[in-house]
Amino acid sequence: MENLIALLIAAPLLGAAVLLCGGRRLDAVGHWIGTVLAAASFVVGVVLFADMLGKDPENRAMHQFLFSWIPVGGFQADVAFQLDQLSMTFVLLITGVGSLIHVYSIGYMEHDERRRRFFGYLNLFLAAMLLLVLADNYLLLYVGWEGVGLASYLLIGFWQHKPSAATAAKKAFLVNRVGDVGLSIAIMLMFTTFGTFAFGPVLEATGEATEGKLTAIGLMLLLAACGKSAQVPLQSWLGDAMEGPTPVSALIHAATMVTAGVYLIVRSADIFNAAPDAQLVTTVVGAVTLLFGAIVGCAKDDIKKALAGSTMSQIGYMVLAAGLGPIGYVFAIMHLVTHGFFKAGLFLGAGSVMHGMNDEVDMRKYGGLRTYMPITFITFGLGYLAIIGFPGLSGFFSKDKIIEAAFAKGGTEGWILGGVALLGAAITAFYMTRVMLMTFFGEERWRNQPTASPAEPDVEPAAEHHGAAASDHVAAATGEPHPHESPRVMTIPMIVLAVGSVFAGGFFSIGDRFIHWLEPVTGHAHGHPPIGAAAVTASTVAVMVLGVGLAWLQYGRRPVPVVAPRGSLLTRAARRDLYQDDFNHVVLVRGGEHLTRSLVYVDHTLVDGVVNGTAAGMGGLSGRLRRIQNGYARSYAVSMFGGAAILIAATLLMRAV
Amino acid sequence: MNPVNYLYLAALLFTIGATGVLIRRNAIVVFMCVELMLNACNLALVAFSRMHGNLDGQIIAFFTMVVAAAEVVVGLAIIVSLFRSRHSASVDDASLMKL
Amino acid sequence: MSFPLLTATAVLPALGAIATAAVPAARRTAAKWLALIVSLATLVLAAVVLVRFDPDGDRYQLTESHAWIKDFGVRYELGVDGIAVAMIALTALLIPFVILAGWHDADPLETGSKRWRPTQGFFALILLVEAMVIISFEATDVFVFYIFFEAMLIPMYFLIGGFGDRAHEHGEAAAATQRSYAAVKFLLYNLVGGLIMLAAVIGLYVVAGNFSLTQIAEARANGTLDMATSTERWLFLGFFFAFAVKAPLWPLHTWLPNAMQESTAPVAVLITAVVDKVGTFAMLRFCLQLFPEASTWATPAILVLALISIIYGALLAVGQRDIKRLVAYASISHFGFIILGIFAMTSQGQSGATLYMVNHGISTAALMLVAGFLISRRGSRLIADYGGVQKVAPVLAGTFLIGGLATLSLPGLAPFVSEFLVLVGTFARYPVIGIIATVGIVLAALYTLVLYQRTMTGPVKAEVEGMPDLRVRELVVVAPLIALLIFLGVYPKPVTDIVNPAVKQTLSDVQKKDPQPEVEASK
Amino acid sequence: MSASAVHSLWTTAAEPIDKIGAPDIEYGQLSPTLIVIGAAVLGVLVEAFVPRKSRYYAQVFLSVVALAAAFAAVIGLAAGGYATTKSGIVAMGAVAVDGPALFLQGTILLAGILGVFTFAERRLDPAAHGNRVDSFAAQAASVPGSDSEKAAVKAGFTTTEVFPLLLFAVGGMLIFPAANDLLTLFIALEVFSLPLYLLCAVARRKRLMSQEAAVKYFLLGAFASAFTLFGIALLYGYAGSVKYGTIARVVDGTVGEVSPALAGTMGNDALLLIGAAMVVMGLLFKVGAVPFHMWTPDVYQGAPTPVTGFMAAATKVAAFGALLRLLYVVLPGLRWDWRPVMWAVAIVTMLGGAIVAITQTDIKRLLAYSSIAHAGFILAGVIATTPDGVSSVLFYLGAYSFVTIGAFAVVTLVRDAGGEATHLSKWAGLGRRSPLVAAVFAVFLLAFAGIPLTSGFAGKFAVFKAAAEGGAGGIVVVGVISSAIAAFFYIRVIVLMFFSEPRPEGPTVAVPSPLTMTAIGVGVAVTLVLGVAPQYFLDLASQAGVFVR
Repeated sequence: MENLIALLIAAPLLGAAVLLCGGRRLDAVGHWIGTVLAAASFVVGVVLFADMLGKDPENRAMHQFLFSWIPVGGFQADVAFQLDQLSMTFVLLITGVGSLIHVYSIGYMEHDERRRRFFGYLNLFLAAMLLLVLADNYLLLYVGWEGVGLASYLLIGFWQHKPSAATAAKKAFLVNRVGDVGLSIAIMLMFTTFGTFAFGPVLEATGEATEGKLTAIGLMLLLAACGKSAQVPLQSWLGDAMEGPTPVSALIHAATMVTAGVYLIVRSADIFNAAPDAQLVTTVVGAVTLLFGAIVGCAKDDIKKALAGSTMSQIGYMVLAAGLGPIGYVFAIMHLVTHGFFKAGLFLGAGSVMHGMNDEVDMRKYGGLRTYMPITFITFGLGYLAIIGFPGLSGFFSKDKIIEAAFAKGGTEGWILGGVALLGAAITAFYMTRVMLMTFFGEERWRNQPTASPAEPDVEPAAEHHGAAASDHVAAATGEPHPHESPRVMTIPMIVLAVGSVFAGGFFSIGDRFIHWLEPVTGHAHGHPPIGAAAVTASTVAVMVLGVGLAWLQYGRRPVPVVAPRGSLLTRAARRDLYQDDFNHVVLVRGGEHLTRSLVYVDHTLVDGVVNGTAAGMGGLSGRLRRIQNGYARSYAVSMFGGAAILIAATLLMRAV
Repeated sequence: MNPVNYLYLAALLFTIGATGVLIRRNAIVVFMCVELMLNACNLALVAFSRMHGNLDGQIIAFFTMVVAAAEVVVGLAIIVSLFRSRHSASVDDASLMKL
Repeated sequence: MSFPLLTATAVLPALGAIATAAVPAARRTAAKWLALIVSLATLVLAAVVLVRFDPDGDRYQLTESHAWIKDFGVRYELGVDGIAVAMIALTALLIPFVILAGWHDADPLETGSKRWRPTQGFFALILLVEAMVIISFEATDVFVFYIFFEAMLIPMYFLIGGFGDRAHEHGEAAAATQRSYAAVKFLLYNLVGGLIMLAAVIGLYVVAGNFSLTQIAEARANGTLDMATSTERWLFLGFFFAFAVKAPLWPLHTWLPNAMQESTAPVAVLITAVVDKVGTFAMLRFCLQLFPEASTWATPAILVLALISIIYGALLAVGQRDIKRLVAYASISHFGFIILGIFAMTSQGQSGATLYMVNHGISTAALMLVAGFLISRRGSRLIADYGGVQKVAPVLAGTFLIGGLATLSLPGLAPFVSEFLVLVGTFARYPVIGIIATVGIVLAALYTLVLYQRTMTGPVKAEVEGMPDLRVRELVVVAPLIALLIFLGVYPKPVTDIVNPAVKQTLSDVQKKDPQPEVEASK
Repeated sequence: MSASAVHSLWTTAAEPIDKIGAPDIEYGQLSPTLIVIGAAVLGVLVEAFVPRKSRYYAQVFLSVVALAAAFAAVIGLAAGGYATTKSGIVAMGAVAVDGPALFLQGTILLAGILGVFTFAERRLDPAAHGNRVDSFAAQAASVPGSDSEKAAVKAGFTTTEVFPLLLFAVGGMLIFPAANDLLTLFIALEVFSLPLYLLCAVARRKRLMSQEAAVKYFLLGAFASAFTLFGIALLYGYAGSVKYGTIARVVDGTVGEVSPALAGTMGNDALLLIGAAMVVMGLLFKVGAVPFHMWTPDVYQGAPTPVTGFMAAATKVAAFGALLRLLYVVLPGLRWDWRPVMWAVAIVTMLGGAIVAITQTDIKRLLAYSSIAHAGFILAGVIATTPDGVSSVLFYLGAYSFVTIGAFAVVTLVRDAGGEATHLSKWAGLGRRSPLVAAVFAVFLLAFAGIPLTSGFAGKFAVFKAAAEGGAGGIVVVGVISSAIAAFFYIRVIVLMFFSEPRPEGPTVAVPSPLTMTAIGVGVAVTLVLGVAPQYFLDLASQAGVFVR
């Protein structure tokens, strides 16, 4: 049975290879090949899942050894897979959501002449992501880790002719590279500490290592997680990543890849358990990010960026949970899964809206669309309810559990973290309601609003801060849009996801199914919040209502101005991602430019100058010495005479001394 | 009389000749100075031969004269041809090639 | 007396060079094909060497030994260990691609007499370089090595100075002057290095009385030959200097950017991917074996220099406006990694370094050759002159991207394996240096992606419009390289298996053991 | 000393006629020299009696045959063991026949043959009035551009005297390294110098420069030989003898019976040191060591190129031979005095030659300076004062002389309207015009630069190795540095030939007769053979490395 594991990865990998090397002749069928292979992988996943359920919880983990990868001395890296409950959870999420989004993309990318390549990239992503979650050692995980990074790079920059897209792609890759440094250092530390970096041995041996080492490893892993999961301080890339086609945003930058960081932390549970400091830092990062993302989400008018902010924030919850240790791991993953459903759904919804609105992304130019695209409205609405944690929907369960766990952490930490989590919940409710209202309710602000020209991805308008070029596009656009519902191939995945986002949470929580399912891998400890679970739940609901209410006051009651008002200081800050990019630009980009420029100068004048200088000096010396050769025989005789004198003197001197 | 004095004389003559070579411009004169140096050598040789009481030195002196004669032949030939083509026997004029 | 396989591997291309040079001026294409066939035959021979080599056998195999110059204590001694085999294989493998890629680079200009045969010369020189490189990988006699180490400068010099990119922003005349400047710079740098090494070689002879690597190393090991510490250090420095120039190690690197910038892409590949490897290879084989103590003595300084090379090269690569210069500085950074790995004195480090030599050869070849195709289309090396190429020439852009990803050592591609091994190997002994070096991978991503973004993405530049995509010949050049990159990235075991024993030997020469992991150490 | 004593001296000298024992001369062992000198005399007669038309052929034939025969004689002697076991001192102690002598004589003779070939080349210049012309003036005596010269050209005169002159020079050179007493040394010096002075003066083109070169060479040469002679005198005064062996014994203090006079002079080291210094100086002048080198560039440039080639090669060989013998046979006892001084000379020579050469613009001057630098390298070997030192120097000289002749022979081929185009700028793009010639010249340059697989490298390695073993590591380092500097200008020429665009009005490359071709061909062949497989010749050199006392 475990021999099937490789098949999980092989299918999409094959797809990628075929589609990318196949050339134009596959343009007609490319998208089908991609989708089928993704689905195939899903099927395999389901089969393995069924098989796994058959076994008793303790020995459900499967292992498949393919071949020895890098054997050098004590450094033994294998290509081997490990499929336990944790991996299985991800496999199903990835392949499932992945397949849905493949289907959706068939419709969404219909008019793009490079659709084949798009599906190739998607398959590549699936393969890499599966490798990431199936690897049985950190080095192989690293391969998947960078692999998804590459896929994300390719997909964000899919419309490469748009400078903004190319830049965003590059930015994403670079920021992730910073995280990767963390991962590679972590692996090196493991190697020098344990002599191996395979999950099993490392996690067993944690007891023998010093806490200092473990803390270091933990922090390095956290750094990696921050990069991949867009956590502060490495979150800056996610917003720009929305330059990519919407399905990409849904799959990679909402449902799966960005959650890899959480996977990494949970996977390394034992290390973190043994390194409290690392855990603390993790929780802090999570808390900060969930506020950061939420605040940013409140201010964005670009629907995708708003959702991106929310993604950031939700992952913040997961990281927070993961940082809480055994009391949080399970809920982190659970929230991850539910989030995978509803956030993917929301993005697909957003995509569908844009599809109907000539790829307009500015919510201020939406409004009252519920009548025009009912299915989108309903699915999106369900996703919305899920994410704000409307009782009974999946988001409610998962998020509530996390907040509980945060309080359960105990001590002031517990209070602070819990408080932050609650606040986050409120803000979430606020900005999601805002999105909802601005998009589907209120007056139809898109009337006699020239927006972007028909669904030509080439001219997909760049987000507002991309300035002149984008506004030209808008100006050049033709007439007002004619909102319409998307084709079935797009709506069906949305419906499926909506269903998921409604019931998943309940399904997992009833009888603590999910806890029992993951416990053997991650371990679980029941957290007891100081104020009691019920109270927490109550307050969660309360703040949610509060948030919704505020949002309605702001955007529901009075009309939304088409042109964004200047807004408060905070708003403006939030629009500019709390100036984080500006900081990067000034400090890193500018500084780097200066550094390189000065180094180029140094290399040319100093390092090279010394050499050329020596040569020039030689020439000069030669030129001067030449003068002695003045052509007069008598001066030659003088030099001979002098020479003879010196010779004699020297000889005599030698004898004297 | 102490034969060493002859050596001093020889050294003196040699130096005079060398100085002449260094300071005189006319090729012929320069050449004559060289001859002077050779003869200084002869004097030294003869003196030494006298001191050591063997004939080698004097024999060398004869050879030197022959050599000097040969040098005169060659030297004059060259100098004269130079003079004819330049109408000047100054060694300083002959400085086409330098540096 | 068995068939002198190693000699044959080196002599074949040499003869091929002579034959190619002899082809009459009119029969240019014939010369090209001849050169290509010879290089392929050499590849076959190299493959035979690879097969005949037994990783678990003696240290040096397929040895040959004949008297050569008795008075200098020189014997014609050849022999290969795992490292050498890998390098020979790399060389023999790359040359056909170099030749194929340079197919039209040396078609004669109008000037010159009927007897002027640049094309024949070009390919003959390439083969000559191959011959000399191969034999210097094979030589186990210091003198023999030195001779070819020096002699290979001459053909390289003519290749750099004699053949450059046709189009040049300042016209052909300026190109010629810059070319000869680059060529002279290349030659002088390396000649100075070589001459200083010559002094050391002579010194070695005075101390040891012969040049046989095996004999000297043995005598060093069993103490029959003991050098004064100072002597050993001076000799070591003499050798190392030459290799550091060739490698090139900061601050002796400035010849490389000029050389690579001015020469045609295939020649540039020849420089970094093949010739420079002799330098790093020689560090492993000669510096460490002949002067173990001195090597350990110098290690800290060398590591720092290597570290500087890594960061410095990468930063400068970021700052370049010229595609080829950028690749050159990237190479400097990579050579930093190689040297770091060699002097980390761990099995991971040195195996990684060896692997790195191979992988860097292949990846640079891929990137540089594609860049060459690009440049030959637009006739400019300036990054600013490109833009949106992926729109008009997707395949070219794709291969270029893969080459770039290999350069930034993306996992799954060959360079990742070696780079990570080097880093781990370094980290195991010198954690701080290892960590700083890791920063290099971010910078690598930076310069590669910036290069790709500026040239390939964005709106299509007017001059780029209608740029043809890769032709068949060009695809034939690139595709195998990329395939190899992927294969060695997924399954490098064949190479490591050959290299590891040799590395173990080298480590035992310098009396170093891999540091124990703490957990076991604590037990 | 009293008059009677002097008288007794005379009377002892004058014995009855019948008692004079005729000196016994080993004609066999002197045969090389005798053949050449004899041929030279014959050559003079040829000038006198053979009709002008056939003189050229007669002279060329005579010279080649003579030199070849002499070479054969040398080989015969060497084969006969006179280089090793039977080596000895002949002609009443005047001449030593031993390994170094024979090796160098062989080298000189080969150089001489090639020299004759280049002298005899008549295809380079366009024929004047239907008469083939060579590089020498139609009538050296007549003023350049004068009617008499025009007449001479019209009449098809040629200066065939150059061949006997060359033979005389070779004869002198053969004796020079073999001379075993100071008198012979001096005579040999003059015998090969005087013809060279003349040969320098007889260029067909650029006669003024040629004559100037001759004058400078002559005056400075005479000046130098005066110094040598005075040095000889002092040494004689010190040791009371001019025989190398005796002087050496006196220096070591191992002389047999010591006459009171000798005892007196022996005590006076000043005589010895000054004398030695002055003799050595004369030899350093001939090898062109700094600071006695200044004649070299001018003479090399001014002299007819074939002469320059021959001179550059053969003179160095002969002079270094003599220097070696002097230092190793006569003055080994003084080693500790002269070694440091020679160190200094070697260093300044290497560096000076290399540095000044960088900025040269005339190919002949360039080669002149390079020859100075090479003199420095060879001195490094001389300093070693080991048998290896001797053999390395011998090998270097052998290798160097062929490269030099070949290089200058190539220079004769590159011509424009004004004769040879020696200005570097005219060599631009030569590689495009005539790749073969350029390639050949490049080979020579690389050999000069000491690139491996050329004879230059083998030689350089040999001398440096010897020096290092002799404990002169410092010299090796300096030598290495200066060869790096030197490499720069050799490369400059290569760059010029191959990488610069040819000038439209650039020079043409004359197609030479087989004579020059042979000279060049042999040069290339030797350069490569000695580079790739030097062992045989190294053996030869090391066998020949022992001086007879």
